[in-house]
Amino acid sequence: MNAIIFSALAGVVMMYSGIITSKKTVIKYIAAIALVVLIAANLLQVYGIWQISVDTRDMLSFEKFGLVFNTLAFTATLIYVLLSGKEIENAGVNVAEYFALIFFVLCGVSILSSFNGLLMMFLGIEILTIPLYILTASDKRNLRSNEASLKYFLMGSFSTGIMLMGIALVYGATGSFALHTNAPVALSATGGIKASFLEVAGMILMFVSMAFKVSAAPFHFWTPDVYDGAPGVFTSFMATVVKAAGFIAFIRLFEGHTAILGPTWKILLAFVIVATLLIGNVTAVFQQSVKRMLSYSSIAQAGFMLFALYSSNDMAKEGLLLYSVAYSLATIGIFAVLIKLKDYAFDDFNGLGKTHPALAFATTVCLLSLAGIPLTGGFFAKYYMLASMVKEGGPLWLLIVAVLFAAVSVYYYFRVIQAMYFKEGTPSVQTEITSGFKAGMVLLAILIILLGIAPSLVLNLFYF
Amino acid sequence: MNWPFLLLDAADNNSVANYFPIGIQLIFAAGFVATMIGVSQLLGPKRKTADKLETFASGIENHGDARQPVAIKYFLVAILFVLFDVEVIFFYPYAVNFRELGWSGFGAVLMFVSFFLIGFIYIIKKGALKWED
Amino acid sequence: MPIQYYIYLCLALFSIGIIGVLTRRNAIVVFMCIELMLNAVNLLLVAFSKMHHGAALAIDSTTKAGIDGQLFVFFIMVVAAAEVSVGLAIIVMMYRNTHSVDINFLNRLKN
Amino acid sequence: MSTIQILFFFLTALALFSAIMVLVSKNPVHSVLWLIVVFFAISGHYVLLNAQFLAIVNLIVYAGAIMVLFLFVIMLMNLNSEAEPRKHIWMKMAGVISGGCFLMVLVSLVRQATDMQQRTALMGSGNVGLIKNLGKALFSDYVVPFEISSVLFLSAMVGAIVIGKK
Amino acid sequence: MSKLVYLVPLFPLLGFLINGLGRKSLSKTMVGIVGSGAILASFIVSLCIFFDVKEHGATVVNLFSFIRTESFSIPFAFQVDQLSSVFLLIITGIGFLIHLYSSAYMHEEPNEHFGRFFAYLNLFVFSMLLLVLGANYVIMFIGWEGVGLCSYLLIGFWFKNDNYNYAAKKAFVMNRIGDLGFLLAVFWLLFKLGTVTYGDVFANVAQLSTFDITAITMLLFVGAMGKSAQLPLYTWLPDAMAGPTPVSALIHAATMVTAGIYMIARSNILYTLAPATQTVIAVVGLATAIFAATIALKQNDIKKVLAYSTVSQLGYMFLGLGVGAYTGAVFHVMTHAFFKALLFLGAGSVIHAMHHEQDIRKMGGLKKYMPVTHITFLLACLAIAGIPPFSGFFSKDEILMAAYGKNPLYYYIGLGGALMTAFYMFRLYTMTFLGNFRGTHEQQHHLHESPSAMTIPLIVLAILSVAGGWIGIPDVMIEHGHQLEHFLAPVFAESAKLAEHHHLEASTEYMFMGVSTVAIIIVIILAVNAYRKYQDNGAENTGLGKVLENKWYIDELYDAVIVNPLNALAGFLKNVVEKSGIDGVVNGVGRLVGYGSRQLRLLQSGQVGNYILVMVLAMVVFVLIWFNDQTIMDFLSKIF
Repeated sequence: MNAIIFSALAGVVMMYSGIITSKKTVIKYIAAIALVVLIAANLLQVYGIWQISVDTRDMLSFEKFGLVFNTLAFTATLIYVLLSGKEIENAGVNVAEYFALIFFVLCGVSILSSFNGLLMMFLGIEILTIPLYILTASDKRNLRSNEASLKYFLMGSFSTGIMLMGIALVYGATGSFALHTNAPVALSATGGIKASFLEVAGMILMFVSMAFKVSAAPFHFWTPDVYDGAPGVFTSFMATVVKAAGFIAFIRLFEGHTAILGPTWKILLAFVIVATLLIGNVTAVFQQSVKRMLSYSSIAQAGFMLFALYSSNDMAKEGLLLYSVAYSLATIGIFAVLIKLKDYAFDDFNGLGKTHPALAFATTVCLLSLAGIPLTGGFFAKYYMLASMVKEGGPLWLLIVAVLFAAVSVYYYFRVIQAMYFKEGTPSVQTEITSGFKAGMVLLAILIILLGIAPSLVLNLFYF
Repeated sequence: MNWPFLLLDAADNNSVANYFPIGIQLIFAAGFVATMIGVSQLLGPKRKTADKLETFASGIENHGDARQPVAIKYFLVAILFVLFDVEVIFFYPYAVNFRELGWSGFGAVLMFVSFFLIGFIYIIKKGALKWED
Repeated sequence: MPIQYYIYLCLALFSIGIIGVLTRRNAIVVFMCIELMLNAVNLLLVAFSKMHHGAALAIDSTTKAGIDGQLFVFFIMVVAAAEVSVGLAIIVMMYRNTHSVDINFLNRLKN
Repeated sequence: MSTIQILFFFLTALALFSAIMVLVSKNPVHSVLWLIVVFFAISGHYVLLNAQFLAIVNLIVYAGAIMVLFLFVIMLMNLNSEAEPRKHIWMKMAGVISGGCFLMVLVSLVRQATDMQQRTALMGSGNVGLIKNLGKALFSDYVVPFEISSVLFLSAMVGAIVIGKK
Repeated sequence: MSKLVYLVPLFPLLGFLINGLGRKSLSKTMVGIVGSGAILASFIVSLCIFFDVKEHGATVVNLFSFIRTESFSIPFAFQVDQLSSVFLLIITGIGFLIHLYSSAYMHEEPNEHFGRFFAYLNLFVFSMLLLVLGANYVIMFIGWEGVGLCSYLLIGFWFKNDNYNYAAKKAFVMNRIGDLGFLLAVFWLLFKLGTVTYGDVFANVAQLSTFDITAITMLLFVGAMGKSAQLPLYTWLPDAMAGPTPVSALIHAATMVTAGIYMIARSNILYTLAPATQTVIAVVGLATAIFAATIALKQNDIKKVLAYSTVSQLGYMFLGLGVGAYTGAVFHVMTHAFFKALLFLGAGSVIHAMHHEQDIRKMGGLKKYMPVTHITFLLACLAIAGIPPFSGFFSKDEILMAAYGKNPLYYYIGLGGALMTAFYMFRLYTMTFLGNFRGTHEQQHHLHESPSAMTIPLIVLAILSVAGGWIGIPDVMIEHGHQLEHFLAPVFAESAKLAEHHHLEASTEYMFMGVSTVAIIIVIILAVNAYRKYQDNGAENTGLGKVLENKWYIDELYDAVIVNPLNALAGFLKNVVEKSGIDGVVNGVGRLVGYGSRQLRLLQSGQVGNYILVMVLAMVVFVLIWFNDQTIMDFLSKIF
């Protein structure tokens, strides 16, 4: 509860910070402080020291898993604000509002990590997405930003409609919005399905809608366009913290239902995973813009995170936490550098290795982590996902496909590394690169490597 | 439910039939308007001239389309109206249960209102409700 | 009323909404069709709520079963209002820049 | 056939017809008006189901506020019926067919759903839909989502300022 | 002592950090001292560990846990046993010499590059040590990927040239293909046994079905094929010559390419239980040995010849693994490390002296200018050719003997390869060091012996190349001769129990040794004769015309029957099979992905309507699939 309340309050504070002061840097520091307070408040609850106790009537349940995720998401946001704060300041006139919206999103994140019923899930998702529509549109004069937000909005509300239909059908079958209920059993003629038809149909619709939110194929279409069109600094946030939260909600929603859904569920999920991996990885190969490449790569990474849903056991949940952190940090790092460049093309990175070796090093570590190269966080994250699937007895061909596409992914990540180190040119750095930023990036890289050497650091939080 | 007892049912609390008088009233109102228009059409004299068919603009010659695009700043006000309109909806069930809910309900509503008030003050400070600038 | 009638009605309205989203090009109309979908869901939820309520009444005359469905509808309406205000703001912004609300022209971002 | 049944079928037909009219009207203003009719029909259904509070809210929020906003926007843009170029015919066909498929699949599913076969919705009576009862539940069991929804409004307000203000 | 094993990889890591961070501020001397010193320190610790293991036997050192949760645990543990300690010595020992050599060889590079180069080298050694020391397949994979990554960085070190760039990428892609196999094997093990720790895996192999074992070993072998450059994944290795010469030496001699051998030797028990895989390995190894040797016959780039020779020698090692001669393979890794490092460093010395000229047609007569390089190079050539009592003889002989025991055909083909090896090595030697100098006058003017930092490693390696084989003298020659085998015996004990023993008569063995030695000597004489008076007349082999003056009828015959067909074959293999076959397939896969990418991009039409249409259709399909699952399951079960 701490997280929800404090993030909402922090949002309010940020709204007014824009009225009190017009200094953008001050606003940024207020946001950073608010984030620190938020993390502290959440940690107090994680360790059971202090919490605002509210009788939620079983609508929210605060478990270790969700609370740890909150901590990780807030920390990632803090890192994001520290690294990309300059760009948020320059994103437009309403800096305070952007921060306020980010805090509202975090409020949605903390609801999604603790909901215990479909009503709270719905509200959480809406609180998460509505600010995102606005952030996507924040570059008002830019037609690409306009278009991205309109697309995002139309498709997002369409998927909300689908989700609501799913919720309604489940409600019809079970008479409750609680997460873990068993519907009256109705056998089909073939005896294949145990649950009520309506419930299963509702679950499918909810699955479709959640798949949309986490951009799993074939519901991923909004992702490249929206991530590409949105201002880079907000894409960074959307592609990381928000996406991870989507997965947390996804797994919370479905983990108790796999029994009802029966074996077909796994087949469908496997199909979705393969399609996601295929589209994400293969389409990323020939992109001309790094930003767009990263949005496809985020689809590809989503394919890996879906394995957590596939196996849906304790190990998968642990792995999902690790994956979220490793993926979020790496993506935030790359975007932090990317948005300092003039354009988003590969060539903009040319020669970065020479002119800014520290930045290039940090970016390389981030890219390696995304590619899943050992000794970076990304390796164990991927390993965890696949191992959890293996433990659950998943099919071998799925494993092969996953590893195969992981190999393909290396290609496009390495294009950036190649541009940085092996190509001549001067990187078109637009914003001034301060030594603080460099230090931050190097620290981030060290953090990622640390995650690759001792992932227990994160996972032990889970078992504290 | 039978036709003759509809009005009797209406006396019974909490049922659809409560709405029967409202329905009758609606029908009567609509019927009255329709009748009046029809009757005036039938009875009134009909003489059509070009001047008569023109839009009446208090004697001034009219020009252009009546549907001029509205200035965009009013739009913001309209949006904010919707938001506050929905807020009022929340008070409706509270008002009905005001006594029973006691202090805890009051606290809840107070919190909600304060959130809205925060929003309202924010909007004012931002100058979103200023019509001229 | 058999609940199936309601389900059919709501599915039909929902599908009409989907068809509208698929066939219309005006962003505002598309958005209206999405609102139609939400309304179909609302009606379905209320019908289910009454179904569960009716079933529970047979056992317990003071039951409040089914009230959650109606409250859910209430929240959907509330959320829809917020969503509409943001959505229309986006559409208006788009219109101010391009003087068009045709979603087929939204193709700067592709491939 | 009882009154309720008659009203049910009348409102159903009205809702479906108006919904289709929303689709086929060339002029967006007409679409809005037809949609308002749909909302009235749905409110009628709420009344039939004795969900009085929702009937009122539906009228106030949807027909009263949201649709007015829609109308306002359309007026603002001065969109005429010709302003919207028609979609490709095959694109339309594809849309109609896939929407139809969706409907067919779900309907056939509902027909097979044995647990829905004998169920009925309680018409006319039942007091859960009354303002008093809903209000009690809203301010006791549902107080958390109630408060949380205010966050949603705040973000919508901020959004309106960010996007709508020059 | 074994507890200190963590120091072995730690020193190179520290060297990497110091050189990497301080590459701008540190002087070249400092960088060299730090870089080489780190490896030297590792070498000293490795020596201690070696003796410790010899004394007290193997242990597993648990350092910490990567992951330790309730459901899952991956310890970070080091396997300290006979096999790893031998590899440690090879890696750190040879690695140190190469580092030392590099400090002189790379001296012309700008300061920053110099630091970066040493940082990469240290990282490379670190990864390799991790690979060898890891006590489970995950750590091995970490090192495995690490060496691939470092080789990418090092090969691309001179990145101004686009070709290097391409080579670096190719090396990486081919390694990735191999890694894929490795990773799948690891997951398969996890899938079947629930563990990837060596001790547990090897203890529980009995639980695996024959199919599982075969599949796992095959997949692991695919990994080895990529890393150790076997057919068809070998083309990156010759291309990797783009990197600076010490890197080539490091890749070819001490580290990277031996990773595959190590891995299979480490998993020997699995392979012993999978005879089908063993046969595949033997055949692939043999084919690679012959194939690469044939190509090497015609190469004119000094480094390319050595590169193909490495591929060929690796083929022998795999042959050894395939026929169950694990000790022999490890032995050959060791001796090969000595003489191949020597050859590369010698070549580097030549290239250094020739001002980056690598074409042997433009060399010749370097004997008198570079005496140390010449002598050491000659010794290395003798060693690789397999002349007793040089080191290569013993190791190659052991492998070939074991191959004979398995299938005499292996032996004969292998011997053919050995003859070719002798031929091309001496062709290389003769064209480089004998005859007249064929380069420009300016080059001739500047010819000089390399500095002592370069020659000292050469001398040390030369001594090792000569004497290194003496720890593995076969038992038939002297009593308790094969000390290496006795030392390694515990590692291969399980396999030895299962494997069938072929004991050759001592007399047979002597006969084979004699025959092969004589044949090799004849080939060497032929090669020296054929190329001693080589003149670069533009066209190739016309130099033979002068040889014909000697009226050696046999030369003519030899020319017509052997040299020309072999040259043609070499050209064919190089140009057709390698370029359009293997590279073609690799490029084809790339093109396929590219094509798919372009097609998939069209799906992203930018139209919201289309997007939603696909969503709706997918939804319909999902519902249909779900509610017809029985039918679909039946259908699927029919397909699979």
